[in-house]
Amino acid sequence: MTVSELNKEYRAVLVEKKQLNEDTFYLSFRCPDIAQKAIPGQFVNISCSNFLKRPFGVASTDVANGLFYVGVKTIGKGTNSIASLNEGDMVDVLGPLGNGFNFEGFDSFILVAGGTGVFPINFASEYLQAKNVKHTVVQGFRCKSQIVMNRPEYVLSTDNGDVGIHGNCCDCLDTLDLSLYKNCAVCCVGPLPMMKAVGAWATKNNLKCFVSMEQRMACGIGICLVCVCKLNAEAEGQEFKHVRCCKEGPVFPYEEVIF
Amino acid sequence: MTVSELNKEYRAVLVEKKQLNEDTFYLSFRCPDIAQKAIPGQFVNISCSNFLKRPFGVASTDVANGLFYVGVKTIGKGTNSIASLNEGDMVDVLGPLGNGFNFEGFDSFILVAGGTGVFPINFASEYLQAKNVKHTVVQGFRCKSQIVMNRPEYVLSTDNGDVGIHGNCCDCLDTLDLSLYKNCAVCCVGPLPMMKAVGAWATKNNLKCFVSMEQRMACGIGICLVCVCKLNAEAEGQEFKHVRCCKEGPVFPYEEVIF
Amino acid sequence: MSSINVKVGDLALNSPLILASGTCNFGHELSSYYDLSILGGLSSKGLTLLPRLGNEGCRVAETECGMLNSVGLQNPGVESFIKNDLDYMNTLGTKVIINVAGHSIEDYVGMVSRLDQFSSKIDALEINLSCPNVRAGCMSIGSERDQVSEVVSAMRKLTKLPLWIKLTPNVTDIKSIAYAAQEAGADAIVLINTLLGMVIDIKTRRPVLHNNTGGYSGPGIKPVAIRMVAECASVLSIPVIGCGGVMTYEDVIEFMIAGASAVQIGTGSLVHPTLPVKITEDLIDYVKKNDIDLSSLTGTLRMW
Amino acid sequence: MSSINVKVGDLALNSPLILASGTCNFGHELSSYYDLSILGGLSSKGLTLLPRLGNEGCRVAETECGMLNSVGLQNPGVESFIKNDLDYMNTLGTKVIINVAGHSIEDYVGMVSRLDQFSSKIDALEINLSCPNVRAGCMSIGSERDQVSEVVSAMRKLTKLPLWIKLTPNVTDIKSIAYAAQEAGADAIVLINTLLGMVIDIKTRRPVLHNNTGGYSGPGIKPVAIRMVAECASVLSIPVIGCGGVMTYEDVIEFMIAGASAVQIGTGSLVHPTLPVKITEDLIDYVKKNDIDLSSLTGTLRMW
Ligand SMILES: Cc1cc2nc3c(=O)[nH]c(=O)nc-3n(C[C@H](O)[C@H](O)[C@H](O)COP(=O)(O)OP(=O)(O)OC[C@H]3O[C@@H](n4cnc5c(N)ncnc54)[C@H](O)[C@@H]3O)c2cc1C
Ligand SMILES: Cc1cc2nc3c(=O)[nH]c(=O)nc-3n(C[C@H](O)[C@H](O)[C@H](O)COP(=O)(O)OP(=O)(O)OC[C@H]3O[C@@H](n4cnc5c(N)ncnc54)[C@H](O)[C@@H]3O)c2cc1C
Ligand SMILES: Cc1cc2nc3c(=O)[nH]c(=O)nc-3n(C[C@H](O)[C@H](O)[C@H](O)COP(=O)(O)O)c2cc1C
Ligand SMILES: Cc1cc2nc3c(=O)[nH]c(=O)nc-3n(C[C@H](O)[C@H](O)[C@H](O)COP(=O)(O)O)c2cc1C
Ligand code: FES
Ligand code: FES
Repeated sequence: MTVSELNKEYRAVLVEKKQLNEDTFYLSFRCPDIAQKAIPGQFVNISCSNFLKRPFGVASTDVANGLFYVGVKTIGKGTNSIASLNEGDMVDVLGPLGNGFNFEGFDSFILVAGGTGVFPINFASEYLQAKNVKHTVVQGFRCKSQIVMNRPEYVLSTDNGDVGIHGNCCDCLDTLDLSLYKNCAVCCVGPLPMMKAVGAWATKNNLKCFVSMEQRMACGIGICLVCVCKLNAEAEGQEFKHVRCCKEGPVFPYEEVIF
Repeated sequence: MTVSELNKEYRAVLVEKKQLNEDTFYLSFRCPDIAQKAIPGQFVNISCSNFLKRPFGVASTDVANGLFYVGVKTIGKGTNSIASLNEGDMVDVLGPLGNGFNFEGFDSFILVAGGTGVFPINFASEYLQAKNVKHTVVQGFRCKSQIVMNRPEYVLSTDNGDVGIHGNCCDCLDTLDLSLYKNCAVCCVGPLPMMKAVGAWATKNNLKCFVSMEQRMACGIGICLVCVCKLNAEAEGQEFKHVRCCKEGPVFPYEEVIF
Repeated sequence: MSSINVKVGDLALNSPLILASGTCNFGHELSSYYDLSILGGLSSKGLTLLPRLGNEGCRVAETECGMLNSVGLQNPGVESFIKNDLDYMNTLGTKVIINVAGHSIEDYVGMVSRLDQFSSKIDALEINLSCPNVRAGCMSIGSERDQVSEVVSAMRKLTKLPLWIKLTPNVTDIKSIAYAAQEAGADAIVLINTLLGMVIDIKTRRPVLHNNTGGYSGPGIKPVAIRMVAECASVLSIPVIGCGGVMTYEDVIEFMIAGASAVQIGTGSLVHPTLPVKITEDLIDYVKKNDIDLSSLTGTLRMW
Repeated sequence: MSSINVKVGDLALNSPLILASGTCNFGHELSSYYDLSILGGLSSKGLTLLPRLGNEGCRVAETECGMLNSVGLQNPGVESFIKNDLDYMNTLGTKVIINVAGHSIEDYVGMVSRLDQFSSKIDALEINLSCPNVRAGCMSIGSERDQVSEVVSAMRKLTKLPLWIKLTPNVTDIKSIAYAAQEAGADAIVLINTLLGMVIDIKTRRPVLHNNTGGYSGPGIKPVAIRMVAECASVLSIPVIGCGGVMTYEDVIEFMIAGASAVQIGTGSLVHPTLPVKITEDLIDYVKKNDIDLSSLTGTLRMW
């Protein structure tokens, strides 16, 4: 491995910050390496006011300007400190980390997003768009005020029926004419119950489904083993195995995950 | 005690910062209470990047504008973080703390300063000036580049003879015509060896001498007992006693201090 | 509903927050910062039979997440305290807790029998079996289950005052020591005193503290304190009082959930003298928002 | 002059800095960040005779000054390690240290006799008598002087490889345990493993870690680690290896002055994977500026 191929911890500047709704922000950082290398489903680990870095899915990249984007929902100290950075402030970043979505071998995709999952799904959609791969984005929100990263062509549901389909993602999915999706896979990023439901829906419809898991992390690069997901390991003669979310994941085939 | 008489921990803004020499800065903070109450020899305890606050002698006050001044020599993490504050930044401050110089009962003063002692001595001089009390300031420095807070009327020595008298403070003191100082006391703030020498000089000349001690502190307000100075306690039938530098000090009569 | 009153055994406190021994002296200084009657109590600087000058030289070392001290129990001695400070403490409108230290079982016994004569002016005796900064007694007694038993039994015979036993965390098995104290007649266990630590000045190659080692306090010790409170609360029938690294109201609540009936704040007061005021306000907000009595939190920890 | 080479007994390291067990896996991941041959050595994730899945549920809790982990010795087992990782570790150009864990003396004996068969590929065995995250063995063995004696003696008979005994700080008297290990034939003592701690989520009122307690590491434990290294170095004739909270080159130097011949970095690598590169550069600068061999610092602490 030559020195230039080595992974690095980058120091990246916050280029732009936008507030998307009450508690969600959209930030771009300058880091040409990450912008160039990241694929959808991968994440970055960003320093904050606290001791450990915080993981965020890559939401978009701007290779020409060397930028990557993340969406940050403020839930605690770390995310709040990142959301209150000013343009021009510096952070330490590791990335791109983990295995993203493996789009190989499929001809069309149904991308399903909930919660902060809209960010990696946005990146997936942009990526497939650029390659002209057929795909549809399905978003599920609690209510209108929560909607972020939406586009007119997306299929939308809200729990309270404010906008879009009244119901959850699966109600949306049921409205799709699956005969139009050839050799299709489902990619879902959202809260656990949503991923479980979407996985079940996909299985019922004989579609391969990938889900992106979240675990508390420390290193983000596979050296501490604190972030494991429980995967089915019958093939290996065991009931289950513990696999690093940050390294082998965060994206796993739905059927392997023990929820 | 009414609420308004209670001591407070203040949040004070850095109003102005000036660099005096390579490693010494002069900062003014807005805090009307401290500006009003402080007397020479008292100190303030200022928050920094580290866990504990850092003590600094009050160097001057501007009561009209509610400002107090401190001079900060950068020697470690805490002083460096304070010196790199920007105008407009906020700090937590306790003060004024400790007992300052007791000028009562004397008619003239010789004020002797070395190191960062020039700051409290500056305040003492301004204070006596305002009251029209006769006093002379003697400053000792290592060399020319170290000189700060100097005024033309001061008696100056440098170790290497760059400027002023070639020698130390005591060499300066020896040049004074003591018959001109009636009922005179010496106030000295500087490195331990200087205070020891000046105290000995004063004793030899039958002058009362006050020195200002430095100890590592935690609370600065007398509740933790980590900052004690060793004082002579023969009067109380003991060899010595431990007295809080932050509360009973930092100014002590020279003859009581066991160096 | 929504009060912050708590009880430690039969002793009712109007707040769980107690100023920890050695970080508030006898209250004189802090009473010029706020009205101490908002507190649950104030624990005096550790007292000994005879006056002590404490350790010489540097007594404090800062760390990233706290500090080490090696004051070495400087105090005016119990007689001077009785003469000069006990009445003052009784004017503060908060519970008067006397922290008692010694070099030997005889010292503790002597202290307790003397202080018992002023039992109307004292709400609890906090027996410091844990100071790491003196050569004999204290921590060395507190590290041995049998010695803890012996000293607590001896004191129990001499007083009806609540005996709070303050233990050192520098032991292999805190549970068995706390249990021994309970069985010997303790009314409450205070956990924890400081962790024994050292900081070295790499320029001089000497320990920063002239006592070489010192007691580590502040936020850096909280995870150990919480663990010990939870461990002990699960085996004891007497109350536990938490201590170690409290800087926020959330810390107080964490200790209470772990099993503490009341919570002490030490180093927090050194960093911000009025921090207890802020924490008290925040606790009042918390119980109002959640419409609970704070005391109902004690021991609500559900282990996995 | 001005080299950063050190020796741990007969083993020469080109730097005092060793990656601590459990914070570098077997080197695969970090080798994509920097050339690991700049290190003094790399200590493998703790290995057991049989593969272990580790603990379920949340395994990490952050604190202000570090973190708690309860991984529970997840590892592929010694056979898989020998097949898949040992040779790889030997390609890294740094000393290969194998961290050995177990539930019983038999486990340790079994591990050592198996690993001894690969002694040409191993520079030292680090015997983990200190993991706080498994129910039996490890820390419970490491807390008892007699058990430490017994297990070290038993292992000593089976191998000529350097036996580094890694001890737990959660004990009353670390000196006597370290001394027992030395007398039983240890070649070096590694101090410290993690402090046992707990963090509670006050919203759910449950421990953050599903194992309830976990091992506290990072800057917050350094004062305790330095104290234990200094204490043990003063009574041992074998080398001590320091560990606990290293984040800067000054920390490395502080450990060496306290008595460490080499120093491990754990949590520091988790926070900044290339921190060991920075520390190494800074150490090189330091020895150049001061014109000393780093190894000359070991044990230069002058107590008061
Ligand atoms: C692979 C991955 C991708 C993610 N992508 C995004 C994203 O694109 N946008 C976004 O807003 N959030 C994302 N998250 C969640 C985000 O990392 C957490 O919200 C954040 O770590 C919370 O930090 P805090 O200090 O604000 O919260 P606190 O609750 O104060 O944090 C306490 C501790 O819990 C951990 N933690 C809390 N919630 C989570 C969580 N959901 N996942 C992992 N650790 C958690 C924190 O890291 C910290 O150690 C992602 C998480 C993972 C694992
Ligand atoms: C009453 C008093 C008045 C002072 N007045 C001034 C002043 O006007 N101007 C000025 O520049 N400095 C003054 N000092 C010294 C100043 O407080 C220290 O230089 C400062 O605390 C060093 O902090 P640091 O983090 O930069 O140094 P570090 O060496 O990194 O500090 C490490 C620790 O040592 C303590 N420490 C180091 N040096 C001293 C010292 N000389 N006195 C007390 N504690 C120390 C620090 O507080 C800290 O806990 C005064 C000290 C005292 C006690
Ligand atoms: C400067 C200082 C002095 C102390 N003196 C005593 C004492 O005299 N008696 C005692 O029982 N504990 C003493 N302690 C320990 C504290 O009461 C408390 O148990 C410990 O500091 C942990 O709490 P904290 O992290 O909130 O400070 C002292 C602590 C400090 C920092
Ligand atoms: C995630 C994690 C896993 C660990 N696993 C092991 C282990 O398998 N064997 C071991 O001896 N120590 C283990 N440790 C302890 C470290 O090797 C080290 O002793 C401890 O973390 C203190 O050093 P630090 O503060 O530099 O991290 C682990 C520590 C962490 C943080
Ligand atoms: S976070 Fe360290 S291995 Fe995944
Ligand atoms: S610094 Fe606390 S008593 Fe002086």
